[in-house]
Amino acid sequence: MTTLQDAAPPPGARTTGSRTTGSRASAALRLAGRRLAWALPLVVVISLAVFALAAVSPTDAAASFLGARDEFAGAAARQGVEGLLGDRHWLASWWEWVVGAPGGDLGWSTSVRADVGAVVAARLPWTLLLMVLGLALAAVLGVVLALVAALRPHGVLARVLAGGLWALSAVPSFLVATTLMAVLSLGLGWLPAGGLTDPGAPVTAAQVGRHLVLPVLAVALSQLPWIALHLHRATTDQLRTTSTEAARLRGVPERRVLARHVLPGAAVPTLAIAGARLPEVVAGSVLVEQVFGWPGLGQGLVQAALAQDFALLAAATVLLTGVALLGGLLADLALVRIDPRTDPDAL
Amino acid sequence: MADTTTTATTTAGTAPRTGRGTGSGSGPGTDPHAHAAATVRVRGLTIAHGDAVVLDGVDLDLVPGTVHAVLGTSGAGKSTVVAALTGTLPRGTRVEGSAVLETTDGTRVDLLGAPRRARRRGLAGRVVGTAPQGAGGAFTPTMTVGAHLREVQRVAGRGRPRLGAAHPHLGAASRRQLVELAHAAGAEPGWLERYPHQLSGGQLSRLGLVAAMVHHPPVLLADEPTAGLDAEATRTVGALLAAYAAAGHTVLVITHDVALARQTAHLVTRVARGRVVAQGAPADVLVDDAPVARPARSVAADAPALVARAVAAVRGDRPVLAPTDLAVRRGEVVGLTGPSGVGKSTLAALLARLDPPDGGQVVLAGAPGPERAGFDLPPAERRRVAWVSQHPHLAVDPRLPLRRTVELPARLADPGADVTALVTGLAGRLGLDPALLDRRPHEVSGGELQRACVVRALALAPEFLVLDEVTSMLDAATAADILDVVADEAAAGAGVLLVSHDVASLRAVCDRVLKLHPGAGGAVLRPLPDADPTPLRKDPA
Amino acid sequence: MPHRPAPFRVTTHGGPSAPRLARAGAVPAAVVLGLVLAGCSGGSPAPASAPASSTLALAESAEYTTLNPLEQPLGITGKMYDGLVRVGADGVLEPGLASAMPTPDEDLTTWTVTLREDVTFSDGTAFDAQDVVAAYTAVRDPAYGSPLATDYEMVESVTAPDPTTVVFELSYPYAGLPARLTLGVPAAEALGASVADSALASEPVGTGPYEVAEWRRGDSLTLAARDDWWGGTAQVTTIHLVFVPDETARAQRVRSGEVDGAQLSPLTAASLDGADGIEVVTNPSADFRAISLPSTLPFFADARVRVALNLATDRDAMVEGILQGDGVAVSTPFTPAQGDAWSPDAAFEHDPDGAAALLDAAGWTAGPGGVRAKDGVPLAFDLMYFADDTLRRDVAQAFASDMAQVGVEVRLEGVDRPQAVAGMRDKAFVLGGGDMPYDPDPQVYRVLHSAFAPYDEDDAYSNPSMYADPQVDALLDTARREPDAAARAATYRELQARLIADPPMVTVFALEHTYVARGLDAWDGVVPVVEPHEHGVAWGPWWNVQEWTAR
Amino acid sequence: MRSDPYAPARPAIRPRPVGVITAARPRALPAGRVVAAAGLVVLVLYALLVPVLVPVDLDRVDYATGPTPPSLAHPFGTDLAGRDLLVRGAHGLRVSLVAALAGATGAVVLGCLVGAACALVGGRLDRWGMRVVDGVNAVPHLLLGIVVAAALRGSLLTIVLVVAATHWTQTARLVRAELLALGTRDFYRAAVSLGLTRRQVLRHHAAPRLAAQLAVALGLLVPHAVWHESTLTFLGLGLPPHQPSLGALLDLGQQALLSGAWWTLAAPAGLLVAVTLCLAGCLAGRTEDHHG
Repeated sequence: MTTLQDAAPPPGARTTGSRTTGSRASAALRLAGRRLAWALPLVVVISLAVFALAAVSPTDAAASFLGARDEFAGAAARQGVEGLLGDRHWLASWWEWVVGAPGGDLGWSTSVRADVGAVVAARLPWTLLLMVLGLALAAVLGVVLALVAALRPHGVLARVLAGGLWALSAVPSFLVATTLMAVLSLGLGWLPAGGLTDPGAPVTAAQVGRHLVLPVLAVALSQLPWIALHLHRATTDQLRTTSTEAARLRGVPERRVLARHVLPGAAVPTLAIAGARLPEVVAGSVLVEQVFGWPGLGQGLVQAALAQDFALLAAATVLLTGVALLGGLLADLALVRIDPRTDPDAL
Repeated sequence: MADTTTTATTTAGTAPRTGRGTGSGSGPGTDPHAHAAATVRVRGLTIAHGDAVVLDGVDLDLVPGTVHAVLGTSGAGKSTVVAALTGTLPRGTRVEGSAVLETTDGTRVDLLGAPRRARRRGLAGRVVGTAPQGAGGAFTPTMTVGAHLREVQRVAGRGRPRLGAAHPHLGAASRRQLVELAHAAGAEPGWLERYPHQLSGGQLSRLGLVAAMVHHPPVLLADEPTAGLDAEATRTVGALLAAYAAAGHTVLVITHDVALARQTAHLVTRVARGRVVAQGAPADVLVDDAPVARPARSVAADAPALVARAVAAVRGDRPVLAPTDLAVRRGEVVGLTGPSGVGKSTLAALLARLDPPDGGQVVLAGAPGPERAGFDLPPAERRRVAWVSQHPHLAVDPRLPLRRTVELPARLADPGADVTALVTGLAGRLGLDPALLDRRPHEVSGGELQRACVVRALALAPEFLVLDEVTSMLDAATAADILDVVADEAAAGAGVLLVSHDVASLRAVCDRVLKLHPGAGGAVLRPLPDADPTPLRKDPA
Repeated sequence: MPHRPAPFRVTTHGGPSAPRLARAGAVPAAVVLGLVLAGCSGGSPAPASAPASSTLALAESAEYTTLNPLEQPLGITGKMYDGLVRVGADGVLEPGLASAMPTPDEDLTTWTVTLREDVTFSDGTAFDAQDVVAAYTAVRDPAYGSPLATDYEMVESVTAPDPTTVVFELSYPYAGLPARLTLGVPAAEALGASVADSALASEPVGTGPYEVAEWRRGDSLTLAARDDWWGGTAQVTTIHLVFVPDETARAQRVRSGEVDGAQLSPLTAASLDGADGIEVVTNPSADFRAISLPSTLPFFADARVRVALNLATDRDAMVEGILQGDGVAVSTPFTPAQGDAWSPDAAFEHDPDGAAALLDAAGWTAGPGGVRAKDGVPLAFDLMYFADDTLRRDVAQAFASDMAQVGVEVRLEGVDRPQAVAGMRDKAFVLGGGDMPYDPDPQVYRVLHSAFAPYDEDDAYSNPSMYADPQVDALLDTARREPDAAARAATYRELQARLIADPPMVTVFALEHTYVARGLDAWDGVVPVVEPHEHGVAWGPWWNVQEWTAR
Repeated sequence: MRSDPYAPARPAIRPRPVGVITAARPRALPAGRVVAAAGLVVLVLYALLVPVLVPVDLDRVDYATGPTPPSLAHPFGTDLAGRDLLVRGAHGLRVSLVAALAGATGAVVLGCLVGAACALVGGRLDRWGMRVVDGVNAVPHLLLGIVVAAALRGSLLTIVLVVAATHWTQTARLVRAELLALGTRDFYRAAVSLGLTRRQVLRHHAAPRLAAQLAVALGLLVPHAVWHESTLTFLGLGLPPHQPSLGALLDLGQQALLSGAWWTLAAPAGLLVAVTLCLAGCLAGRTEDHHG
């Protein structure tokens, strides 16, 4: 082999910035830290916005406190309730809420007559469960559809996929949910129409599982279009790149080419978009919860809005935004993990 | 069909170049690292896609121990040869002819007919190694270079290579093997652990070849291995290919780079519009490609000049350009070269007064008032110096048809003039079909777009021309046309600064050539001596 | 089967403690595991068992805001609390915690109530007069924040001479007190300083037949029968109340057998009638809808115009169209639920031609574009309705259609509560009523009496037409003070005749609350009742579920 | 968050696409675009002409007839209150389109102002402006919509305000990127040497390019705004029920679903999906051309 060695010129050409994996992990941590540091003031501003809107809103707290009884409450009773609710300036009540929030005291909900903390603690896990499963199902379906359509570009599925999914993306998620309920539970009666469990049944995995199918399917279908279309376009592009061709020419079997060379590359643009799409997932799940009566924080938020219960509304908005931000961070961290070219400091 | 007698090509034994070095290329079996060698005989290769005939009756002979270079301008069908041999032709192409691969231990395979799956398991990577086009293209950005190589080893490790080649390399531990290969290619083992985006074009090109050589396949196909590389990196890749051939393998190189062909090839085939126009030893095939020397111009010493006095440039806190003096007199063509990224474009932009210098000033005779740059200069003053950039498709508004882009500046400068006639004349001079002007930028080729940009610049009858790497993305023919026009303009009295990394073409057209050398305090400008001290070494031994 | 996680329950009032968060979070995690095992088994849930199963599942339209009886009277709290007086079959009042009906002195200013002794609260503590005094003191104290404060403004004092008797001192003679003693009595200790921080909101402590077993926020509330209830242990031992805000989903879950009953709008109920074992149950109520005619508007000062509008309204078409026949056309705030105090012949016939003639006579002749006008003022007004109440929207749209036929322009406006209160001064409004139907006085006094005529921002819904008629005032006050029931009824019938002559508003109909139920034939004791304005699954056929006996 | 404000958008930057029907839409075939444009014209004419040609008193209810399936007399059938869904559909579509158009225009105008301010003033305003843009993008738009609708209940203005307040960020990014590019792209440096003045560059190149992109952004915002209107009204926070809008019709349709009147849901749902598809079909294809 001597002939090859001395032919080579002295190595040492200039290399672009090299990053050991260690410093990349610390950069990712810095990214998470930056996001958290940025999320806190954002959350405070949002809660300020909710309280300010409450102040601007023409509603008076007594009417929403009395709710259905408002029409039959006499003058003395209404004045009593107004006295009870107090008339602190909205900025003071907002400040008290912000100071109390980290300690877990999220204020008192007028529409539920209980601590907002208790309500949120009971409802948030169900929302997270719905969103995580919905997104996971959408991702799995998205990958399968994208791969099959990309591998057989002239097949029936590819044509159907593009048109069908694009049409599905034009249907708002509450319509998807309603149609699913109409067909699968009203029409065919296979699945319960909603709720956490069958009435009276204890909260067991089987019960909740059966009631989870339709809402998860609704969330998945409302998120499937953008995932599948982005993945399909990225996979098609990735299949055409020279690096995939080179891998095949090096004798790497097709399955490995797809798994190691095509999919990670295809995932990069999709993950880059994912961070911006997650707020849509949260919004979608709020609607699905309302249609299926799923006792999540989304349904709580809508009821708080209808009852103009601004303490619960502020807490729900802040928490759901937090979930969206956390989702965005996770998507970006996954992006940093998969794509070495993405510089965490630039995100 | 299997015509065993060799035609004009010579067998491995006689080395077309003297001093090929002993011990290499001698008959199979006797060399210390001898292993199965393979010849590929391509006869009557004809490929048509739809109604366009891409290749018509191409005959090639790839002989172990030799480098066979297929040369031709872009679009002449060169890359289709590799696609045919590796079975990666696009769907719906008609292929005729044969490409018989025959190895010393008796295996005969027709590469054109081999079914895709059999090809994948048997040939690809083990018998026929391919380094596809594009410097960085061979590597998936999300994996380290080492991961690619280890993947190939793991995949191939399962079955002994069918050819039973006992090769010193394959014996050693796989980890050791990669380090050895890297050294052979002049690549540091450290590079293997990096991601493709962290390596330069030259490094990636070499590692791409290494990736194709992991199993020392007897046949290596390299498609445009040096596209977009600077002279030094091209020389390195050329040396690697020559050494690989010398080790008893068969190498086919597809390139448009005449220098590479002259440096490495034992046999050259020139292809134009899908047909073989010349085939034989490099000396007689490449004779007419030497850059034609243009008549030297005599330039009056006191001609009006565009002068940069001690101009310097700083980006962020890093000095890019040390204080530099550069003067371009009217009627003179000054060449400027240097390694990529040293600051050639920065100096060119300063001279063209696009950006204000961080030190010193740029003076043009007859320019009123203090030195200014960019939009601050009055339009009439700016039109005296034309600037054309390297990437034509970035320099035009993608939405407008070419005619409007080219004529707009001239119309704004002098609403009265008959701009259309002027532009049509200039287009003719640059070999640009006026009908193309009605198309949009993405509907024409890069070469045609660059010609349009030059027309747009010349339409303002500038006194000076600053051309920043205008020919690097073009093929030889287009580049030659543009350089002819540059020479004519200089003869007509315009001063030209021509920036390029292709020293050969610079020497052919410039009166004097300067080179920017990287330095601690920023790049330093020094004249380039006539004879370049580092001749192109072809002979590896 | 995966392990059954600890029952999931929102307990005490304290701030959220970390463990609960963890436990609450643990349940979904267990669920995810279970999902893998359970998968989605097909087949609709088990059909309701024919024999009398001791559990009942009902779909409620909204989650309860509070279980405090002083805030939520006559609703679901009726299952956990007892009042001194109880509503019996057909809405006839009967003794509850009182051993006998309350007895007034001869000038109706002092009422004495004797209490039962065998009563205990759900937390085991004893029930006595002190609890009654504490309850009626708190409800009257505006600082406590109960919406019922003004219903007891005639009560001067409540005292307990001994543990088993309570004496109510009134500031003026009042015959209708028993109807106001249906207030649920919680344990005195649990009352708290106000409704805001009273534990009763989610932890009821009452003497009623049921107690709260489990409340899953946003999903369901489960009631369990008390074995030590003074009225005997209920045979229906468990009631599951599922919160299903969406009416279509409610109907679907009844049809699929998931729940045994629900309250539905007349149209949806009709669509389920007869489907496998489902029957529609309607209960009469004094819950009337009327359109106020504010006298501040020029044309409503003239009684003939108000009579004309009443004549032009097609009440029967509304009952058939909007209520699918489940309702009674009425022309005054009095309804059949008031028994013999209701006079059937005090009613307006639908006579659009008569109405047109009357309007012409009153000078409101048809102007340009078909809208009547008089010396330049068009007979056109705005009609407000609560935007989120589909029934009132339908009434408003039907009324506007009827008015358009006689040349009266009605502009509709969907409003929320503050907009309604603000607009009450000069806009018509679709009024609801019948909050306390068991005595004619609370049913009509605040709607008709001129004391409530002037616009009061805090009490805009009382007498929204700002109607003042001395003769009506006199009849209302004499009826309040009349001890003899028959004489009282006669006075109210004479009042209704007066209301026909000079109608304060256009009363259109009284609702019958419609429910769908399954498996009622397996029980004895299912009887109709007169319902208040509020209608949930606490009423309907299940109002006396604690007294059902298996057939 | 971006270290180098002038760096062109790299994959790491998260542009906030408006609704999924933007770039992800497979390239619209010219034929597809013609069909979409035709569909849009038909829908707009339907929404504008029908309410004028068929002057029916919206409040006229006719419970006697009640819900009847689609027939010649009533091509879309009638709803629970016996009202013709063809006419109510037109009114609904018109109200929704007006609300959406106003909201989208508001969003684009606000976006332009902020984008231009950030790009031209630069420095701290640019950084803080981008902070606000990322902030508004982080909050799910529907949540912002619900909060605003909860406070300022049930009027057309609320819907327009909600759409404008939540959707201006995408336009702001667009305008800012375009104006910032003035300094960096070879295209503009060539213009310098060709003797064009700043105003000429703006007039001939920057403005037409920006106008085309803003038109596309506006077009894509309208279907998104129609969604918001119908979602908020569906939740009971949007337009008052007696005023027909797509959201109200969908809400009514869902209620009638059980009693078998499927067409009361199908009519508005069909209209909503059709208008979304047509608008996206016309414009989505155009977004790629402008990345050239």
